[in-house]
Amino acid sequence: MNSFFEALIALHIVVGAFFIFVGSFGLLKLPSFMSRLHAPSKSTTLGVGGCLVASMLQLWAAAGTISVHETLITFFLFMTAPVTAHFLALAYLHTQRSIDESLPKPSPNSNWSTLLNEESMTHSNSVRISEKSK
Amino acid sequence: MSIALIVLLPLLGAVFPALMMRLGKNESAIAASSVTILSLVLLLTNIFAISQSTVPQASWPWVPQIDLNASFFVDGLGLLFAVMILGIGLLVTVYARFYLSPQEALGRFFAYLLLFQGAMLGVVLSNNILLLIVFWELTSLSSFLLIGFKSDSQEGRQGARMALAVTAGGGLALLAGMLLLGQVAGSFELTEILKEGEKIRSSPYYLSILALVLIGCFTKSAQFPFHFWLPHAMAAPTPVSAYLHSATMVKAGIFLMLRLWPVLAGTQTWFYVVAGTGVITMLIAAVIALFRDDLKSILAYSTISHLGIMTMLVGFGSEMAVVACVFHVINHAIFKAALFMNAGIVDHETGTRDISRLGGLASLMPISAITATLAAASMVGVPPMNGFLSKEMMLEEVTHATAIGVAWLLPGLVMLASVFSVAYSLRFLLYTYFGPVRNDYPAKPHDPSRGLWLPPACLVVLAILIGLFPEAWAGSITRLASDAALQSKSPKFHLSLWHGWTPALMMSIFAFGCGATALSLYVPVRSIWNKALLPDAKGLYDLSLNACVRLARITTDRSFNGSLHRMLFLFVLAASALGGVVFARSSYERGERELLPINTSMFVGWVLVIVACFVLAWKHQSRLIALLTVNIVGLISSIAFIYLSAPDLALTQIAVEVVTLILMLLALHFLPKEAINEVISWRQYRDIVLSVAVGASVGFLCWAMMTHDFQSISSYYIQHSKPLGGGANVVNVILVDFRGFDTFGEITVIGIAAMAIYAMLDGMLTGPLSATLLKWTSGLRFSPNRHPMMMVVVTRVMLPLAILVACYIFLRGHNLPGGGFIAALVVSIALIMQYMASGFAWADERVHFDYHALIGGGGLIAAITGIGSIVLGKPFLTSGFKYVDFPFIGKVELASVSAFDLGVFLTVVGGVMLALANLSNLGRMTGDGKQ
Amino acid sequence: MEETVSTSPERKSFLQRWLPHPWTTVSLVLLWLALQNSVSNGNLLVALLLGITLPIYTSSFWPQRQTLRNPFTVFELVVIVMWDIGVANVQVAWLVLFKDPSQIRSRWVSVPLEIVSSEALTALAAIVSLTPGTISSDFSDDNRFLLVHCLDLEDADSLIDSVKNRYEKRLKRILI
Amino acid sequence: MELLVATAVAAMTAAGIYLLLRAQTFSIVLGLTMVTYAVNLFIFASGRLTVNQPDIIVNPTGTYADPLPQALVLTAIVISFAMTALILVMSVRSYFESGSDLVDLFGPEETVSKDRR
Repeated sequence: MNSFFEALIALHIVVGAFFIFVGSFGLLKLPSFMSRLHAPSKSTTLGVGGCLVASMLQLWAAAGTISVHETLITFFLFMTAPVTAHFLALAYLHTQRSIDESLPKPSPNSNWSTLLNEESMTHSNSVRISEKSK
Repeated sequence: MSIALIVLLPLLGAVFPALMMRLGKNESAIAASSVTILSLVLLLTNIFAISQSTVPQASWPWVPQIDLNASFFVDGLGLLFAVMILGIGLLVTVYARFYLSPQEALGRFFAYLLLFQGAMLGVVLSNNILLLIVFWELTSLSSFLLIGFKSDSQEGRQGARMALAVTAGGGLALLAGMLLLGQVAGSFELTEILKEGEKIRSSPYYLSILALVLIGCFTKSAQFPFHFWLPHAMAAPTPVSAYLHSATMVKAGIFLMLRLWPVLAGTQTWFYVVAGTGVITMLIAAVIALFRDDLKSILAYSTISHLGIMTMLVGFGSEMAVVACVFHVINHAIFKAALFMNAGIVDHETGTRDISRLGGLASLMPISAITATLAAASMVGVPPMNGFLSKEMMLEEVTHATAIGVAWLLPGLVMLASVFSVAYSLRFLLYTYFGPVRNDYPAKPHDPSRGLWLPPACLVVLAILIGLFPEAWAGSITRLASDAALQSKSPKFHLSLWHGWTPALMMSIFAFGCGATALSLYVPVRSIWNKALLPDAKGLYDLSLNACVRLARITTDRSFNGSLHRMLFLFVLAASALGGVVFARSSYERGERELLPINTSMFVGWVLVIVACFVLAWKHQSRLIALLTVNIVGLISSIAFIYLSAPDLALTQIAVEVVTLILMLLALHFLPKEAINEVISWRQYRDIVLSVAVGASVGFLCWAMMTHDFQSISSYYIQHSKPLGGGANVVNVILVDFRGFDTFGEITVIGIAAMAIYAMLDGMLTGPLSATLLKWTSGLRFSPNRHPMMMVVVTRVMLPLAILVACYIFLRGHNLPGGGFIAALVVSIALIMQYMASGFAWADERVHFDYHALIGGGGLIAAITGIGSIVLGKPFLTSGFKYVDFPFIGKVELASVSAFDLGVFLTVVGGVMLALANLSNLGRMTGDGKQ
Repeated sequence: MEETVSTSPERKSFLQRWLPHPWTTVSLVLLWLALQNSVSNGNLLVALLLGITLPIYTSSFWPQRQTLRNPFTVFELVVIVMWDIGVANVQVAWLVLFKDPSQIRSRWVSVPLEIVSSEALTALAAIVSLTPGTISSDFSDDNRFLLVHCLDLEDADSLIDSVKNRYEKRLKRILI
Repeated sequence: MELLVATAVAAMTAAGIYLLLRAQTFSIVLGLTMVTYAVNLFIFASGRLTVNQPDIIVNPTGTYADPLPQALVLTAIVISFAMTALILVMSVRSYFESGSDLVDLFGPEETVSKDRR
């Protein structure tokens, strides 16, 4: 494995590590829950991405086979990470009902789905999904 | 062959009378007696052979491993006892036919009687001492059945239990003794053992053999310390008392001592122990017999006394004493059986056995009076009767024996005992048959039917005949028996009525006189006796029994009062204590295997685990933290598996981790949320100490194990995994191929567990609990947006992808980390996501698979692959594989193992889904499910 | 409460029944080849086999049929998103490391949406969440507004228009 | 490295057993899971720890991680999952049947906070 590849791999690992560090540091530093929520998205995207690219290169350089598994991992990661972030936000909205007033109302007669007070809700959200997309 | 038949005939024939009972009492009696007669005839065919002193033998291997073979032989001693058993058995059968009242189950009685007869014959005729013990225990059992025949009577049951406890206990000691004897003698066959006399007497085990065998004999023959069960056995019907507890069963002990005489006798210990016990029993029993009021109880104690006489004679160790003992065995059986039957007649006619309410029956029942007088005369030892002869011989022997240097001690004691025996015999006779005729008998006495008085009459006639012409009638049989017992020519002796004015004659006349005078002074003597406080053996027995029961109850109450905590605590304590003990004894030196270097990331993982354990133990009551920490530990252990080169394990661990988390969350939804503030009592500190101790010891054990090298056995698997199993992934090949059967068992376990879970949950939905379920609410506030759209869409997009990945893992399992389990778990997680994202009903409707069918199908497929190999002639679950070259695709490996793996896959998916789906379904049925 | 979608009784066209989700089949084939890490005849055959059979079973879970139009815009969208992730990551990194927390002005923004189908909405929300600095937290009950939380933002409009014309415009071309 | 694994097993067993002796059914289930992890690690460690050994047979004569304990532990993991599920459902059912998730802790007379009983 010539030194060029090694340098490249090392670079990717360092970049990945840096972003993961930033992510975890952000968890410590940022004040409110929602702002802290941003930190993990950083580490899941570039951080892990960097490491995966590094391992791909390493495999390619060492074993000569282009392994596509790493891209699969990134693909699956990009599909599932937003859902976790979305759920954490939903949970935050649901539990902190009396949150700060800065939350804008979407439109005069509608409200955010988790904040609908139970009485006004006629039928479940999922039914609405199906009608809309039929 | 015929010898074994003698023993087996009564045993197998026992069913015959019970069946014939359907036709009537006579037929049943005839059936029983015919079996006995047949057996007797078979026995007598051997007399000619025995007289030529050739001992007929027969032997079959029964349990060769412990060299217990069914070997029988008939020698003189065996012949004598067998004749006695069958002869008296015949008479008792006839007697019982008329004695038992109509409503009593005669058929069952005869069946038990024949069972006992067979067992007793087995004891006297068996050549293998282990076989002898089998029959010995059988006699105890049959006596238990017979004593407790009248199951409604309380003291009958109690007497039976006591008899069994004592005789069977003795049997145990005897078994131990016989085993030792067999070891020392080198063989379990009596014919060999009897030749090894010197070797056994000189072997270090002689004393223990002697003690154990004697305990067996003394318990069976009711000798002094163990005599108390016989009087309580009198609760049995009289025929049983006449047969078992006078003539045959109680003689088994005497028989065994005679049988082993050439081997065990001849030492001072034998003399003192056996003769001593004999004398003491004779004296004490005779004294007690004088003061008993129940007829059968008098006879019981007199039997004990006479057994004492026989034990004493065997104990003397001289050959003439053995002859005297054999002769007395015959005589005692005859007159005692007659007396018992007579007592039965009295009880049958007058309705009572209490001697104080009897008297003057002679004029009312002349025939039974005559037989009673003659039999009692024989027991006392009056000249024309056979009793006199054996008494003379007994007294003769006593005068020669000197105990502990004091010549007169033994004769004195014997004299005293005979005085008492004369007294109680006369009392038995006079107080029932002579004296004033009373009018308050419960029933009108008159002579019984012929069937009742004939059997005792025969016996009495026999007694007179032996008395008058001893040599003609009993001479030859006695000589044969004593030769067999001594295993050598018995000394020259001549049975005759008159021996001249020998000291023995003087002693017996003197004894008779004193006895008569003692009887006349009966009333004052009786009052002294009543005031004397005597230890009641039965009381002691009951006392010890109750004490054991109380002790047992105390220990269980104190240790297990139903609290799970205490049980678990004791369990863990006991386990670790056991480990500690074993460890303390073995020496431990540090293993020399070189250790792996510590890798930093593993160190971080280790710190996390330790902290997680501590936090978990400390904050286990807040559910979120507890769950998190358990999962941290799980994930880190899977990372450790990866690091320690076990990829398969890591995959399974992570998948199981996820499914367990989902499961716990589902369960937590229902369990109460608020924690209980456990009062920090000393109990909690005790738990901490125990758990830390156990943890440390387990850790130390693990450390000790890992530092020592070991010779791994898995090299076999590594070599043969590719050639035999066809797969490079050794772990998977082991799982589905080498240990396929184990995996097959395992998937059934998963199936069963899932079924159990389904049953429990379904029981809640349909059972009485459904009401409480409906009223129950989780107390959580639900967000109106039950199915967030993002989650719904992503899970639906992911489903096909996840199943594809599962197929990938499944197919690569044989050569690379993967396999049925992991694939199944991936699919289950994908499916359960559907339930969580889009609701139970929506998802369940679309799954189209019935999970029960999945479990069953998976198991079936796995079984079929297994049976398939049987069809091909190989053992269950051997796998076959071959490489097929498809034109277009290239080399493909077809392995039967993948079918088995498919079975595993389906069962695990079915199992996991059944558990998780139903648990989530439960939520819909509760109060907050209806929102 | 439950989804009452009943698959329509009228007979589905051949294509509809056997190839319910063409794009899923394509992605499955690609995924299989990627998993096998080698393209050989055998793998291709198995990929096709699985690609066709699996969606038949899972289609019941995904009733709506999505027609994916002009795939080039998909490629274009992916590139843009990748680029945005890179840039935004650096910005947020700088922000997190050097800016003191009191000055970070994080605020909620409500973004009006034109796209309708749930897949498109989910894709948009995912993209928004992936680009650091913005997290899509909720949809309005009528799915016409997306609530986004931004870590540090001066004015809402710049975010709204960047979201709309960079992502939503392209998404509209791919999915309705 | 062996020391780490040994102490980890020790800690897990200690925590597990402590939890087993607690009052609530859920703690007992967690305790049992911890003990299961400890036992699995223990059995795995009986094959002696090896680092980055190929588990896939390239040449049968090479040195390998001991596959047998791995196979045993794999079976153990799956079965312990089935048993954990069983106990959990049992605890849920016993909660609904008896109305409280308290294990009959110290026997009737002992001191669990009165109000909670």
